[in-house]
Amino acid sequence: MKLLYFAWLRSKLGKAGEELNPPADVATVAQLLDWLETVSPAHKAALADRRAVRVAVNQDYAAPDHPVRPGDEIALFPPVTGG
Amino acid sequence: MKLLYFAWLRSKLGKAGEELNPPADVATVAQLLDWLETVSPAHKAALADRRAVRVAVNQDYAAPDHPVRPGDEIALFPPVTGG
Amino acid sequence: MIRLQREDFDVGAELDRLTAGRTDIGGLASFVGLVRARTEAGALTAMTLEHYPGMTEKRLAEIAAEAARRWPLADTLIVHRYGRLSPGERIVLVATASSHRQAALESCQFLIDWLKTQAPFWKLEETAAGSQWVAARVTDDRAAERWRKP
Amino acid sequence: MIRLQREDFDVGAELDRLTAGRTDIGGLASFVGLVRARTEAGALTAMTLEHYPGMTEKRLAEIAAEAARRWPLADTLIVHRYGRLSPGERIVLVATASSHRQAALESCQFLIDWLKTQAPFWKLEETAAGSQWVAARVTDDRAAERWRKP
Repeated sequence: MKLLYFAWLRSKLGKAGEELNPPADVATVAQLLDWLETVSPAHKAALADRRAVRVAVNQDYAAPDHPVRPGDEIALFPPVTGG
Repeated sequence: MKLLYFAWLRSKLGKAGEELNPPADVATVAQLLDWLETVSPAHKAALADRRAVRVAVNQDYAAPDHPVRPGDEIALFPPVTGG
Repeated sequence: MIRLQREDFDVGAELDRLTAGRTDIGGLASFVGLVRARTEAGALTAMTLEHYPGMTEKRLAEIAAEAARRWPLADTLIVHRYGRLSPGERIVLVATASSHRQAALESCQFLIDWLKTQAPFWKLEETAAGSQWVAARVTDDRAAERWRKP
Repeated sequence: MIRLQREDFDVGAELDRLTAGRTDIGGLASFVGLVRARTEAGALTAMTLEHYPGMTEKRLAEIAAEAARRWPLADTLIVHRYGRLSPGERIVLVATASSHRQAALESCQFLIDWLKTQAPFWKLEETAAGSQWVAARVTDDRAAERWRKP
């Protein structure tokens, strides 16, 4: 599974992305975030305020119950501030 | 009194304006239009549909009861269609 | 700034002038009106825009001043042409600059809506069938009406 | 058309391209967003705009397609920059062309409102006190909310 991080999530994690293989029972966006918090203290800190984290699955905005699968591109980022 | 005509009012009257001296009892826009109808058959025809005629006194839109005075610049034209 | 002219205008140059050297403008909204070949009268060969010299400048300045009272504007520009124009030619440019985008967008819409119903311009359309003065549109009045204060 | 680029753009050339050779366009609305020197964080020395390559293009194309469904548009253009920008620099250009002015004006406003809340861009502001990621604005969400269908 390809993880991408943007804006302050990238800064806090110290990387723009990583390849991770969550266990098979991680089936939704919410479960993925729960699992990510266990990966490292930096992940736990970056995801502490869950309301400030938006998720896209394969480049589409995704709700917490959206399914995630092994080949997916999952991006984590704060609410957008463009334009 | 300086009269100016625009758009189809100019076409119908065959002139862009004229200098006229209405009698002293012509004191409002409405009275001026009534008097103008008596000036010539062309004036009468041009002013036949009073709802289609707008008036400006000294370059400000003016209602029928707006006063008119000897030195004024009075413009007659159809509703505007610019922009 | 208000300008009435026969000649065409350079939209890019006009807009660049509004923001050049400034760092307080967050949004620049603009509208360009052009002559369409197809109108209700049929296929247009040309259009002549008549105006009331003197009153036109006065009304446009009043409309721009009203926009400046309603929104925090850094600058306002209205360039309006008159005379004979062909299909595809530019007629009018309205541009508003503000620190905030909503102020720029709303005031630009306000200016063009009011200009359509308040500024003394009249369109004479030429088609194969002859020339005809355009009648005022009720939809233009309605668009302007939105901005009237109670 | 959608374009993402580091370089500045020429507003006049971009707008001229939308109407060149056409006689079916009655109104061309546009909005240019610029970097302001004064923000809530204080005096800005620079701003860096980060985006999500791939998803940004996809979202902008979807937003443009939605505008084309809602309004009768002859053409739509979005040019958005990314990277490090100084105060006074242009960030984004949104332009819509239509046979009718209200369609052009409304769709331009819709595009910039949606772009602000839907396109994956993030602003990092640099001031004398350091760098800080900009927090999303509630007013931007409200502006976009107006366009949501019941």
